[in-house]
Amino acid sequence: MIRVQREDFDLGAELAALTAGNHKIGGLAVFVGLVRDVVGEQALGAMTLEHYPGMTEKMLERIEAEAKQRWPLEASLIVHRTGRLEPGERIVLVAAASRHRQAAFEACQFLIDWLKTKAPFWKLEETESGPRWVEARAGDDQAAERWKKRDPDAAE
Amino acid sequence: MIRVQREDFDLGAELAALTAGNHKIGGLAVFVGLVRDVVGEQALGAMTLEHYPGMTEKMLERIEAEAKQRWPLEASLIVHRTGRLEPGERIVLVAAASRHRQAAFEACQFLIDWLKTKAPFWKLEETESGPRWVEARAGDDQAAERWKKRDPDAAE
Amino acid sequence: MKLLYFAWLKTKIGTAEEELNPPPEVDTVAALLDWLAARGGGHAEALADRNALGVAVNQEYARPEDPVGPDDEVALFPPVTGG
Amino acid sequence: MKLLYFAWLKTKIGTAEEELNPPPEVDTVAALLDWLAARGGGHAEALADRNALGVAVNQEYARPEDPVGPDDEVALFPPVTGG
Repeated sequence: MIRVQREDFDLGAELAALTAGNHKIGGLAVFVGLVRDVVGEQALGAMTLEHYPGMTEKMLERIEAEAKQRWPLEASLIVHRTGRLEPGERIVLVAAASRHRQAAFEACQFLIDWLKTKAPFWKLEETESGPRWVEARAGDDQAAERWKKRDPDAAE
Repeated sequence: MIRVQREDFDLGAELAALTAGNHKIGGLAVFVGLVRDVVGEQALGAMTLEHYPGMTEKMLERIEAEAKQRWPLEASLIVHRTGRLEPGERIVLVAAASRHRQAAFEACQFLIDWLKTKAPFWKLEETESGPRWVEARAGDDQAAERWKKRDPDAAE
Repeated sequence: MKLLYFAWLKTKIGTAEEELNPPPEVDTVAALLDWLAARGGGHAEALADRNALGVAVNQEYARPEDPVGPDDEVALFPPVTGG
Repeated sequence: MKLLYFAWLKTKIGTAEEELNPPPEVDTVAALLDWLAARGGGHAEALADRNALGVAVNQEYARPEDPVGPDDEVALFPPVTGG
């Protein structure tokens, strides 16, 4: 399941709902991204997440479908927030549940790595020296690359 | 922080407490292990987790300390349950929070991999054909091996 | 043709969305970007560096050689930075 | 010396814990396992295959050549299976 929303999410409730009643699940891997109060050398007051409504949902669904094709998942979830977020607030939740932990971990990392390089979100940071659009990180491209080796054309 | 307990844990509350007030955290990686209703070809009614009180806590603390030494963690948590657990119940929670997601993911996997091969817990499964002590999985040894390469003598 | 601009492209061009009617020979993504840049002002500035530019046609990532037509929704944006 | 047995070792030996007094020459883990196995019965059966056996002395993993003494707590157990 995927969701794009302004409001915060209840982590415990989301994960309980994700695994409820499915006793085939042996492992649940989860990643939560949070707003940090420092970027580079500068204090961050807040950030605003812009996105492309319609295309965002389409891409997130495709990323999730791709994960389900690559790993034997029992359940998966992507929740991404938009709008203005302050340090300490949650930005994104990705989760993958499988019979065994290795598949859950790999799928979870795949979901966040691909989301970061494929889902149309943009971060505007409010720093001491004014607002600044975040630039793409080379590290994120590299993290996504490792999943590309298996299937060069998938979900693009 | 580490904890060994019979009772279930509140996942949302545990993770909220872990990251609360620390705005240096950019990524939180979490793993939850659950009781499956099938083992091999057999239906599982329940399992009982036995452990070595005293040594368990000592080993979990050492595994957590080792993770903190290897990765720049802002917070970490291991909660492991003991006693009788039924399918769908949570067995273990490990979590690692860092500035960036890669460190959080690696540390989280390290925590569960090492826990599985070093912490003195034993599972007794109640199957259709009677109670059976779980045997160690070669896959768990292999998973732990990959972390051993970096530092062959650590925490042993 | 419906054009959408995101992040700093929106700021430089001065609008999030506009309806434009390029001539019929503007039938690929590359030709559209050339035509937009030739309008000068904010468009030219926003399109100065096309290496990092992302393009989606009808909400699908598109390459320079991909076709575009009058009924399409075309979005221009910098590299994505979500998650 | 305090002996602790876990999982199926406990079942085979028939107790979770016992106080034993091995002779002074039983001063290593390996010598202790030999001495225990020589007691026969459940001890011999539980110690039949020592390859997979885990040993902790005073709650630290121990190897066959590690020393043991009268005041130690020694635990015997199969490979761990938590998590």
